[in-house]
Amino acid sequence: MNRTVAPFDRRLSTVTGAEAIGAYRLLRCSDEGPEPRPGQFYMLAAAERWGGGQDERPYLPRAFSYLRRSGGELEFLLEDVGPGTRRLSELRPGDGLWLLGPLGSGFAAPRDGREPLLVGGGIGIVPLLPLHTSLSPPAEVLLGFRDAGHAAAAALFDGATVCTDDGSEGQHGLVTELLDEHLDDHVEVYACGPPAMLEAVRLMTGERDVPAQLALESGMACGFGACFGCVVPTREGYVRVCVDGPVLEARDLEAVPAH
Amino acid sequence: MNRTVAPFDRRLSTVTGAEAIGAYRLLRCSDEGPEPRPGQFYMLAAAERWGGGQDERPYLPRAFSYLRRSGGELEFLLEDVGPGTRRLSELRPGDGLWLLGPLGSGFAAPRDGREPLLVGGGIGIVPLLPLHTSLSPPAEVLLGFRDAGHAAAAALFDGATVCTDDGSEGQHGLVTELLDEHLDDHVEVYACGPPAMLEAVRLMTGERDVPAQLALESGMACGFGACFGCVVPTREGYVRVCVDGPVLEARDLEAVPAH
Amino acid sequence: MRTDLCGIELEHPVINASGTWDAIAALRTFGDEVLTRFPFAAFVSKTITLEPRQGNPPPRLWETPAGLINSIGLPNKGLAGYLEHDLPVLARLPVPLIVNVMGFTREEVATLVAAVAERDEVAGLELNVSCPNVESGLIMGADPSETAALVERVRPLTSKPLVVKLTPNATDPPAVARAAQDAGADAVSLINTLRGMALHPGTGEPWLGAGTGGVSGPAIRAIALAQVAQVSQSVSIPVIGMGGVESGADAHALMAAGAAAVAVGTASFRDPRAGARIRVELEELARKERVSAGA
Amino acid sequence: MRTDLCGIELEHPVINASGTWDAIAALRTFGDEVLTRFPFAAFVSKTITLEPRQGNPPPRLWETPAGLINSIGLPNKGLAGYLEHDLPVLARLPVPLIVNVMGFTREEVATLVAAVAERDEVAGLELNVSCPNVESGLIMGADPSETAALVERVRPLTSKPLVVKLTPNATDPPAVARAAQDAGADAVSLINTLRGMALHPGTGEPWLGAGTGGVSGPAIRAIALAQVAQVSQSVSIPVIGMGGVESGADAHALMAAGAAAVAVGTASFRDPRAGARIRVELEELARKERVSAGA
Ligand SMILES: Cc1cc2nc3c(=O)[nH]c(=O)nc-3n(C[C@H](O)[C@H](O)[C@H](O)COP(=O)(O)OP(=O)(O)OC[C@H]3O[C@@H](n4cnc5c(N)ncnc54)[C@H](O)[C@@H]3O)c2cc1C
Ligand SMILES: Cc1cc2nc3c(=O)[nH]c(=O)nc-3n(C[C@H](O)[C@H](O)[C@H](O)COP(=O)(O)OP(=O)(O)OC[C@H]3O[C@@H](n4cnc5c(N)ncnc54)[C@H](O)[C@@H]3O)c2cc1C
Ligand SMILES: Cc1cc2nc3c(=O)[nH]c(=O)nc-3n(C[C@H](O)[C@H](O)[C@H](O)COP(=O)(O)O)c2cc1C
Ligand SMILES: Cc1cc2nc3c(=O)[nH]c(=O)nc-3n(C[C@H](O)[C@H](O)[C@H](O)COP(=O)(O)O)c2cc1C
Ligand code: FES
Ligand code: FES
Repeated sequence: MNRTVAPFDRRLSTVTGAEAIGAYRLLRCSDEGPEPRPGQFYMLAAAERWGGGQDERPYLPRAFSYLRRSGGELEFLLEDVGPGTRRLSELRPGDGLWLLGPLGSGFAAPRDGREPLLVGGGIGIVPLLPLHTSLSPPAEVLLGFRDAGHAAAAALFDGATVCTDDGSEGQHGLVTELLDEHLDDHVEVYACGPPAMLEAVRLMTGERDVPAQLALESGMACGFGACFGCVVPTREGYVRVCVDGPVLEARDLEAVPAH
Repeated sequence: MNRTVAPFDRRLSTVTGAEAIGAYRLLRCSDEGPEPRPGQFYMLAAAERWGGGQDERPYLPRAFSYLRRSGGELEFLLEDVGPGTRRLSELRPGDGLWLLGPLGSGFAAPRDGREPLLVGGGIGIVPLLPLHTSLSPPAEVLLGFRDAGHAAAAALFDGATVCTDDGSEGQHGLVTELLDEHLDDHVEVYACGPPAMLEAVRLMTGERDVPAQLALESGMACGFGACFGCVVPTREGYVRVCVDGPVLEARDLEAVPAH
Repeated sequence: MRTDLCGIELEHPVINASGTWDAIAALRTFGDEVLTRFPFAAFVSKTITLEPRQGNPPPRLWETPAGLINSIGLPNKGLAGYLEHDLPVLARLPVPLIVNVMGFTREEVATLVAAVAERDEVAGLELNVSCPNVESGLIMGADPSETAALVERVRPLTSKPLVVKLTPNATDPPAVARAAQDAGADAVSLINTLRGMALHPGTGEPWLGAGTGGVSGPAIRAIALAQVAQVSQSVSIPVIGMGGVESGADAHALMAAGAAAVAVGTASFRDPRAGARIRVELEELARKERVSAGA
Repeated sequence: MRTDLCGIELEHPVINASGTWDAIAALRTFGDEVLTRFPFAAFVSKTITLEPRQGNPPPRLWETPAGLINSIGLPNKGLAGYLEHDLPVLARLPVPLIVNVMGFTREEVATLVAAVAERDEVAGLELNVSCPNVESGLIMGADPSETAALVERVRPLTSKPLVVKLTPNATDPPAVARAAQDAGADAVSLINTLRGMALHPGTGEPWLGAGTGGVSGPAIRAIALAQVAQVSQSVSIPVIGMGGVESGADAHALMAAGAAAVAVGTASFRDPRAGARIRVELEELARKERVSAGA
């Protein structure tokens, strides 16, 4: 099982650290909860003034993969894309943070002695970090970013190969181009990133018949299977990303939806 | 006219100071607007995160009499009674504050050479301060508070007679009891405070046929006459507190409504 | 973005929602800048009735999450008072005047329409058949045949544009809109407020003096958009969209859903010139759209 | 606060709103604590239909100011799948089970009611005549005679409590409630979601896969309270109130307006145990009320 069962309570945690990592924001908080599995996520909401932002939102909590977990602390990495991530990015040490999780089902071990190949795009690198640190020997890691500002987060990974869309850091190009170079029949791909990247990974690995585990995103309301809002199409019909994923087998998916 | 015409724009001001005065909070902000008249008020809203408080409110701006005005700065005194006043109480120097005003119609000069007698209860002392400083010779000021914590704000006034409900500061009793001692045929009463106090002032001054100007509160949505929400009953029908008041003649009122 | 609203020439498509902006009180509060920097492309006056009304007892307001309930109860000077006192002042506004009227019987509405329409200062009329605070408002505007009968009665009285303001508290607003159109209305406007209620936190008694009121503001925006889209698909006359509009994006969405013009209500309570800001934002969005369409 | 809900014994009056809490997914996520610390006094299952349904294409969610629009589209395993796979698991819950059913014809509803009601695990049934995502839902629940005909058809099939869930997208919910009561319903529940819509900020196309959806959450609370109050005054059978309940105070208000029990929907998305918190807050308010009444 790639799932740690979550405490049946939303719990109030305290922010213990907040800092910029390039264009992203690292958020650290206290947590007494159980050890999560790589690929699992949490629903977060600021304890104070969750709401009243742009367009009177956020109202619902937001989903975030955990980045690191150690010594009673959890870390998240945030990209400010709207009112929820903005509010979370403003949190300071001492502020309260509602936490539900760990949720969903994380990455599975590679099958048949395959070598894990980690492919991350942008903020999608987050769930790959705990996976990366759990693997020994270390896996190959390919990371793509928009530009050098975002690529600063690649420093979280030991020995990752980095590329940027604008060439301002690492190689110039898309991470799927890197993947194309590294894809062979002995690997199992673990990928997370924007929908277009994941869709490309799905198609590339499908063509080469290489297994791939994709950590998906989806608009969520609850994170624990209650609303049926977060579905993606699979060959067996719609499944809920929050309980059946977020990590899903590429070969089961019909497509990676654009949002 | 007891009305300064307001700039036809909600303007973004900057908080320049915020401090506790006993149980109340003093908020200072920059203002390029025109000089208000004592008794006028402003609609305030925090520029950031106005909303998302208790019960997802506040949504609308809130009305506040100005306390002092000098050197391009405005001061307000707040009592934290709900989500709006709480949010405003949290503002810190540098934060943005939306400001509309000065609004409404303030206090009129005493008629027939009468001596002004100022009577304030609780947070209702606020509009009396600019009136007080505008009067020369200084007027008699009677202020009532719940307790010593609230009575700390009496220090804003020179030479006020103070009483508290619990006797922890000044005389023990209600400010209307002080008024009863001071009420004679030569005065004109200027009062602001909770509805029950103002209703008592209205009845006492009515009985003795002493003119009284009451600065009323009322639940407001707009503050500039747009919504017709803030009415109080007068002998001529309902009038809007925000444009026909907040200062109204006691003798015109049917009653001071409880909310 | 010049807009022709069933014959009324507007400089842009953003107007006020009836009952949410009092130009006369604004003149007292803000002075003559109200005339030189008027925030709307037309002025829709608050509902008037045949007889003067005091309106509902206070409290009349309750703030809800992202919204407001009001039980104002249509206070107004009555037809005669309006024509004598308000109309001459409103005639000074730099924009076309649309007068909103409501009657408790068809004959009352007819009297109002006839008397108002004959005044040169008046560019158009809006029929309030949807006010949830007054019994008959609900009934007329919730029922297609009632609406049809009303519009048929008043249509012959004037050639000026007649706008029918629909209630959202109805099973089938598109059917009411079609009935209004078929009976000769020149436009429909929606949505009016949704019936709502709040209790006094202490006593558990209704907070509002009138017991219930109408909900407005961002809280109802998604509901407004759905109804505006549905009605726009059902009629060919112009639709004036409103309900929770706070930004150019909100206005833009209503127009994408089919509205020819957009009215700003509760947002003005936060900012008397919200209409002007929304207009600027809307025109900027429209400009960007033209650019990206390569036009 | 033990509550007798038309024969169903509840330990307290707070239950879940259909479609907003999946006990089976919760068991996977939170483990067996779901059974020992179940947050509701009854479990209302998500609407089931005769045939399995995939539900609507994503996206299915849009966040609004203080609320949510969903266009889930009633995905479910169908009657047979529900009885075979879900019912045995739900039977493990420590609270009475109320099964919510919807059919596209009266006969479908009859089949569902007959098959579900005969199972011992089932304490009561809720008829969804109000889902705004599926055409027929709107029609049945918006019209008193449609509702009456439906309830008359299924009433003889079971002696178990039958709850009719009303739609708020109707001109006259109290009339529909009375029709349900007169046809033999044991309770009514309201409100379901209000029809709503959102556009993609970039493209201006409808955001939701299904075009429109239903609005829930605090944004609709005031509307829910008004309808619950109105319906409670119109019927003598118990009313289950819901719509935007987030706190004990909200639940208390619905009960002051006449509801016998209260359902929590969208609030559970913010906190899976919101129901338990609301119950505690509600009982504290009730206790205070008894104290201040000198009881
Ligand atoms: C399993 C999982 C793990 C994730 N991990 C991370 C992570 O580690 N780090 C991270 O930064 N992010 C992560 N995300 C993404 C994160 O949850 C979103 O960025 C966040 O929810 C955005 O919220 P917001 O309020 O900032 O932006 P929103 O305004 O909600 O915008 C985000 C996107 O949602 C859509 N949108 C816009 N308005 C609305 C609306 N009103 N209602 C619904 N949708 C709207 C648009 O497509 C927009 O681009 C993860 C998501 C999932 C599902
Ligand atoms: C002209 C004028 C001048 C004022 N001057 C001052 C001043 O100088 N200093 C100062 O501190 N205050 C002043 N006030 C009062 C101040 O405006 C209110 O205290 C403030 O609006 C409260 O907002 P809130 O969000 O903090 O509390 P709210 O939650 O709005 O509660 C305030 C009161 O409103 C009612 N209420 C509760 N919930 C709601 C709701 N949902 N919707 C509507 N009403 C509700 C209750 O009676 C409650 O006690 C003035 C008011 C007016 C009209
Ligand atoms: C305080 C208030 C008073 C209103 N008075 C009227 C009125 O007199 N006549 C009318 O047709 N609509 C009236 N309305 C409804 C508005 O015109 C508008 O339809 C509704 O508020 C929705 O728009 P909004 O969400 O932008 O406010 C009033 C609304 C409010 C909030
Ligand atoms: C995501 C979601 C799914 C829902 N599914 C159903 C359903 O299957 N059947 C039903 O009768 N009501 C359904 N509802 C309506 C709720 O039961 C409830 O009536 C409504 O959400 C109002 O309550 P709330 O504001 O507390 O959420 C659903 C609501 C939501 C938000
Ligand atoms: S987010 Fe609610 S079911 Fe997945
Ligand atoms: S507050 Fe709107 S009219 Fe006075």
